[in-house]
Amino acid sequence: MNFPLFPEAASSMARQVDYLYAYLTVVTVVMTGLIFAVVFFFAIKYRRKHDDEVPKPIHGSLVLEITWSIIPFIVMLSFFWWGAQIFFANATPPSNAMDIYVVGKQWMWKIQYPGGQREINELHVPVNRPVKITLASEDVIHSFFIPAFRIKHDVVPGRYDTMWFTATKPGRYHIFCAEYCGTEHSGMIGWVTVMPENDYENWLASGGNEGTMADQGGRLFEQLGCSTCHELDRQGRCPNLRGVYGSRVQFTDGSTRDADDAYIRESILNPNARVVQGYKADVMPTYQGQLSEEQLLQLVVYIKSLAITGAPGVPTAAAPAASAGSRQ
Amino acid sequence: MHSVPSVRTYVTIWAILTVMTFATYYIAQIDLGQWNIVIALLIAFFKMSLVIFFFMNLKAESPLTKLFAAGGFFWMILLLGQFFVDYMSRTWMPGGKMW
Amino acid sequence: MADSHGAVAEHAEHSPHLRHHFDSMEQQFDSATLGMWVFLLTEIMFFGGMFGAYTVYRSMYPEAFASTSLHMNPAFGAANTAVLIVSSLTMALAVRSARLGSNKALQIFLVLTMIFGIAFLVIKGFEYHEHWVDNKVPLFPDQWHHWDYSNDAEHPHQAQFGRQAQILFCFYFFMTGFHAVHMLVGVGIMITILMMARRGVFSHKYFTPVEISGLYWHFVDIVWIFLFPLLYLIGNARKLI
Amino acid sequence: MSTALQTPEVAETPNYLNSEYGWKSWLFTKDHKRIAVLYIISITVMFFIGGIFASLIRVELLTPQGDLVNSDTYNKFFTMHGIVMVFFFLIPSIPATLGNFFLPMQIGAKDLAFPRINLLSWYIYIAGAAFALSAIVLGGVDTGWTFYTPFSSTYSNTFVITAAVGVFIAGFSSILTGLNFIVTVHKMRAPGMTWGRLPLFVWANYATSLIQVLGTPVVAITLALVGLERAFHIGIFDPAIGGDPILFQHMFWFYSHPAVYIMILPGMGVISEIVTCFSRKGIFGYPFIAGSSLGIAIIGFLVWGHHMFVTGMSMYASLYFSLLTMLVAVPSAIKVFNWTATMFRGSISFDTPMLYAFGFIGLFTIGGLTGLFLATLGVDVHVTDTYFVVAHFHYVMVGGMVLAYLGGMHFWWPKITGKLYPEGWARFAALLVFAGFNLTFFPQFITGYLGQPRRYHAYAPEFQVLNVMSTAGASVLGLGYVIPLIYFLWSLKYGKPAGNNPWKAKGLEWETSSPPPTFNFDTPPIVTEEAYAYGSDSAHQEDSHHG
Repeated sequence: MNFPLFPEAASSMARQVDYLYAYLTVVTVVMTGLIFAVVFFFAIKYRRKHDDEVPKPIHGSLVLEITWSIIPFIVMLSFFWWGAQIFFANATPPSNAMDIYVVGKQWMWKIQYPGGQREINELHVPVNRPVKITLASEDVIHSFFIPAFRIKHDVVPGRYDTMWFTATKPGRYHIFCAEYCGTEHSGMIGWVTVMPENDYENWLASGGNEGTMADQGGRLFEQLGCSTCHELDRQGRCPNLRGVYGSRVQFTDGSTRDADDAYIRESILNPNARVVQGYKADVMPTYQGQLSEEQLLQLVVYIKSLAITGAPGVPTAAAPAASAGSRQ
Repeated sequence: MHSVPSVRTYVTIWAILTVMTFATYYIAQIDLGQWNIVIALLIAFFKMSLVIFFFMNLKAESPLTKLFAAGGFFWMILLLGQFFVDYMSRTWMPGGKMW
Repeated sequence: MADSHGAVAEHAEHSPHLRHHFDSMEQQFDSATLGMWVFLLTEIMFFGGMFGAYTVYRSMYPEAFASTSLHMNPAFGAANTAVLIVSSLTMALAVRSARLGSNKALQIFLVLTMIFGIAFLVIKGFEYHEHWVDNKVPLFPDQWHHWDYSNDAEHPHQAQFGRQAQILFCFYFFMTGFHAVHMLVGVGIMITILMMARRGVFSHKYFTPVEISGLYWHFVDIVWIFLFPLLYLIGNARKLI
Repeated sequence: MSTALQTPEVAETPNYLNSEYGWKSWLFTKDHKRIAVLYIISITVMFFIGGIFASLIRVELLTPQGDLVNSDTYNKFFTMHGIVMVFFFLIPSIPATLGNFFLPMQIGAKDLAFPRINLLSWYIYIAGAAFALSAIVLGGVDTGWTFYTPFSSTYSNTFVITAAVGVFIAGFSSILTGLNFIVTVHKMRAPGMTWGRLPLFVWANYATSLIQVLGTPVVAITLALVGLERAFHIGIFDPAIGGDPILFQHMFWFYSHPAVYIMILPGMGVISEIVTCFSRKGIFGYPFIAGSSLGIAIIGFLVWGHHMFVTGMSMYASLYFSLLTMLVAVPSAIKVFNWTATMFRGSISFDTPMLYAFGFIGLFTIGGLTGLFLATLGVDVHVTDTYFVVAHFHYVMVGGMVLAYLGGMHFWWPKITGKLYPEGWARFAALLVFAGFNLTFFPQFITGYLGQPRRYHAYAPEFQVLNVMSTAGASVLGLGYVIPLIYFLWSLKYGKPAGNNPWKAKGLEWETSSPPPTFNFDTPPIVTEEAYAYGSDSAHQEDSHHG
């Protein structure tokens, strides 16, 4: 019967994590082996020969104490340094990563592609192309875990989290929910399928008849009446959203921040938390509780699309396949 | 066991505390921006010190007791400080760019 | 907690109050005092957890906290601070009387402390009642709709912060509630100490329970000294906006 | 069990067991030794309750499909295993039993500073346990012992509040024990018992007490907030009103990380006692072991964020907590090295307590080093929330703490009861525990790295082989726990008299009779030498301490 010691390594990061893990394991084995050996050796060599022997006391040695404090600490600092490198690489998606949106919900993963395709518990990604996953939760904390890629991130309700990877090997790998989330926690599992580029284009082309995510978001934008104010209105009650995404926004209290996914989300759900300079509070109603996380993401993608080309829906007007790849 | 402070000391401390209470109440009505909360907390810390050192007579207690009293506040600062290691730095990384 | 070093002694050696496992009255007194300070350490961290969470949310939603704080009545808060400080004075004087062995003065000051303590709770009760009438108590917000921070003619600025207002009100009720529980316990301790004083338990040689009850009482006072500005005064100046 | 203790064989000398009889003399006792015995009985009951849940978990995990119980029941199993073991066994285990019994004796005191508070803390513990057990009987809890919001505050449909109240109450038992120890160590030491002469078990318990006093109130208030949020729907962790569930984790781990040091530090203290006694040699580097206990207690409060690297906490905070976690490993390493060095040129016997100490040193080393995997950011992302964490935690808590507890129980059993346990059986059980433990938990490191998430009712079939090994090991481990229970009870009636100092150990507790008299010492001890003065002039002259 065979079982592996390492899970399959199918992302650009996986081997690096494995090397660090191997380094840690070697240090652990050496240290443990050393302690075991010394304890065993002492126990045998200095075993009690007769019942009333009393060995000479030894009080200690400052040199030894300092040695066995400093050396382990230096070794541990190397763990820290190496680990931090990987951690930050993990946290910094390349700018050309393609977006995929994942919503965790008791007990399933809902996956949306910019091209409008949707899946449950199945994630399809192309090989050798960086993929950035935006994570949202409808209810409790979940954790999106792909062992073969050595990555995991909690999915916390009320905010967006992101993770990224570059799959390097076609195949099917586990998706697990790693943060306990209720009764069917162990059933909140799925598969990620890594496909060669051409297959992936074909796969994308076979789905997504509801239009791209930006299209879907654009429709919502109309239905919810956002457009009457944020697009058509010329009275200056609310900011026009064209070109907002990615820019630096200034607020009434003087603070500024980049308009990113989290900011768009906050503005929809809690419009008065930060009011843009030159506008008034209490003009926009809150949409808390009226939108699912998936719809929110569609709106975010729509508003993002306004920043890219200045026209709704344009970047995804071509074949869905191209859209997924060309997001810059 | 300990020296007993005089009634006059206690009443003086009380008077200062009461004045401070009204001071903090009225200063809060003036808009000093961020400074409002700073001043309010400084006054609160001052009042606390008076209560601890005089009413609770910490100044006459042993160094050990002083150490424990200080330890309590140190640990509370530890709690708050490390919350803010997270919360202060959460906004530091737009786009996740590190070094 | 405070009543543990009680008057009932089992082994009479030097003093009837010396418990068998201590060598001297001084050791016993020091142990009790240190024990109380260590207990206060625990109390600091107990309230510290709440203060910590409060600080985090205040830094997240400063505007919401400022404008929600307008719903608090600082006059009540200030009055209560004053009342509590007076009670701390009488408590300190009670301990002083006990140290000097003046049993009569001790009893008078204990009664005064108790009265001010109860006065604090009564004022607090009026305040809670006011919040209840104004539908500011966020109890079962999803079912009863028994709270409403929005349609408030007096504070139009408030409308925007409904949800975060709920957070501040939660803190308000948790923190003042736990504080009031401590006050209630304190009044209970006062009653116990008073009854012991009436039985003539205390003298200038033995006043440990009075001493450590005093420490507890002053601590509860200190908590309020911080609650007052943090809950009542963070938004007042913004009335002008 | 308790009846056996109430009617011991008539001993010649008056002692704490035969000074009074009847259930009242136990339930209203203020003697720290009797209270310790009450604690031993109660935590043993809780340990076996938690153990039953553990066995049920392991049986369910024999097969990848969730076929023994449904997922809801399984979730309740691991939750109640965690709650019972962590809050009602591990945290009180050594301090409330062996600490309660021996801390006053080791410093030459007649009792703890506040005997009535000591008894009160046992009643509080029982009240907390009653709540926790009633939560189990009523239908269970399914939040995991970590009570993460918003699942615990909003989504779970189980008896969360009852369990949280139980933990809240038990917290105060822990606080009061800590308070009692701190004051006792400061104020009740015998003449000559300077800080530099304190036995290391006392140092360890003192450090533990600081954590108990400073940390426990924070988790108490946190659970109170969760309970209020759940009961009245007023809350501060609910993301729907702008609350931050991650703040709950900060507040929870502010206590619950130092709490693992509450569990392990007293165990380290026990090992220091055992290693010196059975090497018959003073401890190597006394000031470093003593200081490292305090160091662990303090630095332990600075590292909690390493539970939260993947939660969306700020990256800079992750960096900070990762670095400090490396720092806390140093004092732990110092202890291991010093214990090993103590054996150098010693006179080492292989009595049962020493076997447990060998086991502890080895398993704690593995547990500690695998902790560094979890502190290393890049690796933690992969292994956190997998069986790797489960394995690491159990290596420290079972391989470390439980072995130390069993070692301590064997070491001091002759003093507590005045009886010897059967040495052969005890050695056999110790080996069984060691073997069973490793078979149970070592495979979990591998399944963890392979990616099996924890708290899974059904798992991917490729993990089955390792899980079967785990379950097989667990049955061996279970047997290893039952055997000591049997022979300890047996020894109460049939055990040979122990004598005052069967191990020829140093320390004040060995200078009084076994079982000790009610006030511990017939003549108040005066201390004239360092701790563990084996081989000094006064060794073997037991009366030299009675000044």
